[in-house]
Amino acid sequence: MNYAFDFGWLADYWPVLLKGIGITVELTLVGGVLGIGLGIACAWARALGPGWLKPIVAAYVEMIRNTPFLIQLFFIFFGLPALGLRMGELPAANLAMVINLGAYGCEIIRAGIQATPRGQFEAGASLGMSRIETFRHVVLVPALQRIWPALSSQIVIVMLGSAAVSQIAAEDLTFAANFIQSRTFRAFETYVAATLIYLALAIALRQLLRGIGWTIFPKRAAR
Amino acid sequence: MSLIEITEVKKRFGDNEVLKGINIDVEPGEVIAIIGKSGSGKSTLLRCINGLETIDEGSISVAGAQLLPDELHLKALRLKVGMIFQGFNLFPHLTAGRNVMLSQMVVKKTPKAEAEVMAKKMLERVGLGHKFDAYPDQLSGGQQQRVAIARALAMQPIALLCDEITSALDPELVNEVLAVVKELASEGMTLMMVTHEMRFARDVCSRVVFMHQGRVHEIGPPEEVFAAPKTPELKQFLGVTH
Amino acid sequence: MSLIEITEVKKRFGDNEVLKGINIDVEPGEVIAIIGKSGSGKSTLLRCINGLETIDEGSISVAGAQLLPDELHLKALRLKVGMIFQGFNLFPHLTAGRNVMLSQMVVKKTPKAEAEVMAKKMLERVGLGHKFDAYPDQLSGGQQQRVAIARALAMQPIALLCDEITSALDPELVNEVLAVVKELASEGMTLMMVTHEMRFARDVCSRVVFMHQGRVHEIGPPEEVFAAPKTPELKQFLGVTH
Amino acid sequence: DALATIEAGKVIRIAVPQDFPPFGSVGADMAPKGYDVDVARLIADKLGVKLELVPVTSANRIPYLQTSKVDLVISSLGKNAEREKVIDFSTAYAPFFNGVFGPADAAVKEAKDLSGKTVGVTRGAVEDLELTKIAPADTTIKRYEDNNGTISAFLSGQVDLIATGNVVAAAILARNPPKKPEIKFLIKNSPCFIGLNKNEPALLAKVDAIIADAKKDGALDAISQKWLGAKLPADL
Amino acid sequence: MSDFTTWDILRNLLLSARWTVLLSIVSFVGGGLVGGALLFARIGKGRLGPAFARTYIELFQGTPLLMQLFLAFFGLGLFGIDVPAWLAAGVALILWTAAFLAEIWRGCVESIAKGQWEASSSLGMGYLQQMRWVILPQALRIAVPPTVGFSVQVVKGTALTSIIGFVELSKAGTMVTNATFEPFTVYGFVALIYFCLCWPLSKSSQILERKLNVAHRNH
Ligand SMILES: Nc1ncnc2c1ncn2[C@@H]1O[C@H](COP(=O)(O)OP(=O)(O)OP(=O)(O)O)[C@@H](O)[C@H]1O
Ligand SMILES: Nc1ncnc2c1ncn2[C@@H]1O[C@H](COP(=O)(O)OP(=O)(O)OP(=O)(O)O)[C@@H](O)[C@H]1O
Ligand SMILES: [Mg+2]
Ligand SMILES: [Mg+2]
Repeated sequence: MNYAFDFGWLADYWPVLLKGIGITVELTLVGGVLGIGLGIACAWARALGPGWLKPIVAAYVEMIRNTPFLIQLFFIFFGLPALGLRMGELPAANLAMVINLGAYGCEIIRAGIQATPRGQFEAGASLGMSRIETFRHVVLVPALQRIWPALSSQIVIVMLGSAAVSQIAAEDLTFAANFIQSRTFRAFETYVAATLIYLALAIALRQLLRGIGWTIFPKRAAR
Repeated sequence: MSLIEITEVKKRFGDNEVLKGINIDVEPGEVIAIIGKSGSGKSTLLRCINGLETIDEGSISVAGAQLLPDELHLKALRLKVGMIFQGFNLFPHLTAGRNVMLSQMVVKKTPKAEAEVMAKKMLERVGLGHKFDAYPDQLSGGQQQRVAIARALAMQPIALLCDEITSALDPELVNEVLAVVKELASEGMTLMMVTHEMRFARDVCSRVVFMHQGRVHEIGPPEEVFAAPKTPELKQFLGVTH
Repeated sequence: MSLIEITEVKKRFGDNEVLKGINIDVEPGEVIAIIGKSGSGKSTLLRCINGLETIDEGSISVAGAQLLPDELHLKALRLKVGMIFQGFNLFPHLTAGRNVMLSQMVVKKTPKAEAEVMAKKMLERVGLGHKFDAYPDQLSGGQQQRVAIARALAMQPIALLCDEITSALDPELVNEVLAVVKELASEGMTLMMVTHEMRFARDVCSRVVFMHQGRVHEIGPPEEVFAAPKTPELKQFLGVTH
Repeated sequence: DALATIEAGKVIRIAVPQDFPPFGSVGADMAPKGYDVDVARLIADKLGVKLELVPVTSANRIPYLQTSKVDLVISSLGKNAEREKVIDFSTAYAPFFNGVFGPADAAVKEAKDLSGKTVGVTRGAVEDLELTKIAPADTTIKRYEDNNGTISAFLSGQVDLIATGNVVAAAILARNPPKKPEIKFLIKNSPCFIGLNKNEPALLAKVDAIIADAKKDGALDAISQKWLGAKLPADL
Repeated sequence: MSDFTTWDILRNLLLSARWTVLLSIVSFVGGGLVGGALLFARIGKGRLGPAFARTYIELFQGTPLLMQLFLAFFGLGLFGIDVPAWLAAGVALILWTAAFLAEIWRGCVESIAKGQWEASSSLGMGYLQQMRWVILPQALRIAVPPTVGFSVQVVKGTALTSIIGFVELSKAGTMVTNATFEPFTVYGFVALIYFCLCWPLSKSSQILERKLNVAHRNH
């Protein structure tokens, strides 16, 4: 190998990198929280909701899951202004991530809901709870617990996928890497650094999600 | 006026007529045992009374109010009639205490403190005051079923429906649950229970209903039904399981 | 020489000593019933004999050969001792016939035709010759359990271990399975079975083992154990379930 | 020695852009065309070897060079001190007529008027380097992946102004959009250079010689006229 | 400026979609094979196999595929190993796919009831025999829907190979947009083609799932 690795650029560019990490983390947290929220709402609609809502949610889910994230992002950022709805790159990136995770989360959570024993619905009903109340108080938490590992993986995937937002000038970690390498031409060093940071973020995120699972679900597993 | 009036109730699943015209009147304080072969429609009948299934013909009324299949009427009905299942159906993510508190708080909007007092009281009543903070999977089957009873009682129903509530239990645990039921009966609670425990039915119940192929085949006080079964079907049934 | 010799067997799960020194010798052709409260270690004992759990102390030998926890010895052991479970554990992706054939072909390398003949014979023996091509989920619980028995028999074991094989069955189906076991017993098969069916234990078994807190608390012929229990624990146990 | 290898192998591999018109983009047959592509042809012709075009993006053009998957990068590279530490640059081969463009009602006449404005630019391009140098500190610069991103951002109103080549601005005008970009001011004429690996003096000298010849004999001027619609500036 | 007609756009996109399809098939087939091996390492006995597989999976699931491709192609080039782009793309996609498939399949194997393991060992079967005859046939059936479902991710993942020079559907979309400056037409088509490739896969995964649920109703 006749290439000399040089991480000297770090001295000048670490604020860019740090900002990139910050934005990637922020996008992931906002996207994660709101995306799960949307996913729960859609999962409810698809599994238990009124008949007219089901095909609408189904269409949304299919559309998002079967097209690339980047293109969804383009339509939100460049396309929506044509309809008079303009937002900055960060809100657009956030929105795209929420919509994306919402669709994947919907399918995952729905599986959790559908694995709920019928007896749980009946017990809720026979205690006088309405369908919504039963869902909210009886079905939801065990359903989430059931699919929490799958949902966690999906959130990590979405975090890694958030790299695409650099294309609409949102200054996330990938943007930072591209920016730095466009100035310094030190592509290897920046990409290696970015890869390691992504790996660390992914591991930390998984740990965080595991911790959340530990705190919000009862320790002794629900079957 | 009877507390529960079941009149000419019919129920079909597709082509399969599971209830073929049921008539039973239950007086306040009565304890009714429902016996019969698997598939004879026992569970379906109880589920109809609780509104978990809608009936196709006939009528059911509880405490004078007709059972109608809309959310509002159903909720009113379910506040009057509690139901306990074979599979306990405790909420696995909540402690025993929370299981008992939940529906009070959600359905009746009881304040938390009050619901907690009630939950304590009900758990004590089924002998599980000390298990308030245990999760269902830390409890034995018998204990779980008793929590389920406490949960139903906390809604202060005027009648309880029990569907084979001891069938999923190991023999050792059956008695602890039946003891609780017996006590409820002696306190005047109106009960309708599907059961395989013939001895219990004989000792505790005021009347026994023998269901066969979707009909009430025999009905009467336990001494009569058990000691002098009239129909060959009942004779055979008692012979098999006893 | 006894067929199964269990000597001072101890088994711990973490801190929990589940078996605290078990001694039982089983003669060829004996039918042993193991009774006892939930958690007393009955299943664990059977699982140890079959090598599904490794023991911490003591020794188990079957037909003179010591049980050692390596693949080769385990396999040899399991060819001699069959085991049947509460949950049937049939292979859901195979027909009843294939369930019975599989282990012969895979483990003993029996040619397919031969295995098929054996499977037919064994299914016939449990009264299910006509269900050769049915999948497990097309069979009732009792039928599934009988297939499981046929599957174990097809390996021509010299002893069978049965762990509560009727507990998951509806009351009506218990008898069909017990009838099969009874026949096996009368044909001279050595059996060790955990059971809650006291009447069956009394009628069929040569000896009854009462386990309590990881120990053999009483052991003897059923007339003695049931009619004249010596310890208060056994008295209480029998009183409860009987 | 890269030059020897090229002459021995009778083939030169040159990285050219494919998403950066007018320097490099594709035609309806998906074949690359543009200023940089023509320069690549010119160099291959002069060397008398076969040309192998390797389409690249701004993210991977330097790695291609560094891993010797290409011999030259002709991708409208701008020069700065940091970049010079990593690769070598030839003499300038192309002018870059770029400026800041915006709608008629935007009151911007020089760099300091950009204060408080949002300007879109294509990340890593020459104009990105220059604009970053001259814009006031409170200018928000949004850097998009490619020209299309920059243009879309302008047309959809995501940025007030854009810094880009005049040919790109012309391309926008050709589409007759509701928002017409007008030239506000020219960014200092910042030329483009050919990139090559360090320690290749023979190749560097050869490339420089070819460019000097092409400037003299008008070949480069012709390319400039064709793609930029302007004469090659005398000071290049 | 643009000499593209709408038909030119669509035609070029469709032509480039061939790469998308080819890359998808390669990564899926190869990823399946490697993933299978990885699955065995992951659930196997011993210490080394599972530890290796866990690290592998963590690594490939925890870093962006884009970076994996970049490093596979240029990183090796840096060490003087000249891998052709198709090989780097194939290998990176296969390794990435394998990490996910192994994890999906592990879930399926572990969802097989413990009783199946016990019943088969009490019949004298060894580990491999149990896997071959009892566990895998059952796991395979439940694995089909999530596996087909994941193939959608693979199809979309191939877009990232543009970093090492592949002109597949997404890249062609970007190139054409930068020649025509008509992002809505072009990306509209791109989205549509992706949808046409992916939706049948999603749909069949759902149908398979429903079928399996019906088949397993009685358990
Ligand atoms: N949801 C349903 N859909 C279709 N058929 C049903 C449904 N529920 C019950 N049935 C049928 O109705 C009949 C009566 O069932 P039911 O559960 O009331 O019997 P049961 O007397 O409670 O039997 P068991 O003692 O086994 O609980 C059976 O033939 C059953 O198959
Ligand atoms: N794999 C295990 N890990 C930890 N503890 C176990 C395990 N298996 C059994 N135990 C514990 O060992 C004790 C005896 O269990 P075992 O299943 O042998 O009882 P049993 O007599 O068969 O009871 P039952 O009648 O309920 O089947 C119990 O306290 C149980 O919790
Ligand atoms: Mg029933
Ligand atoms: Mg047991």
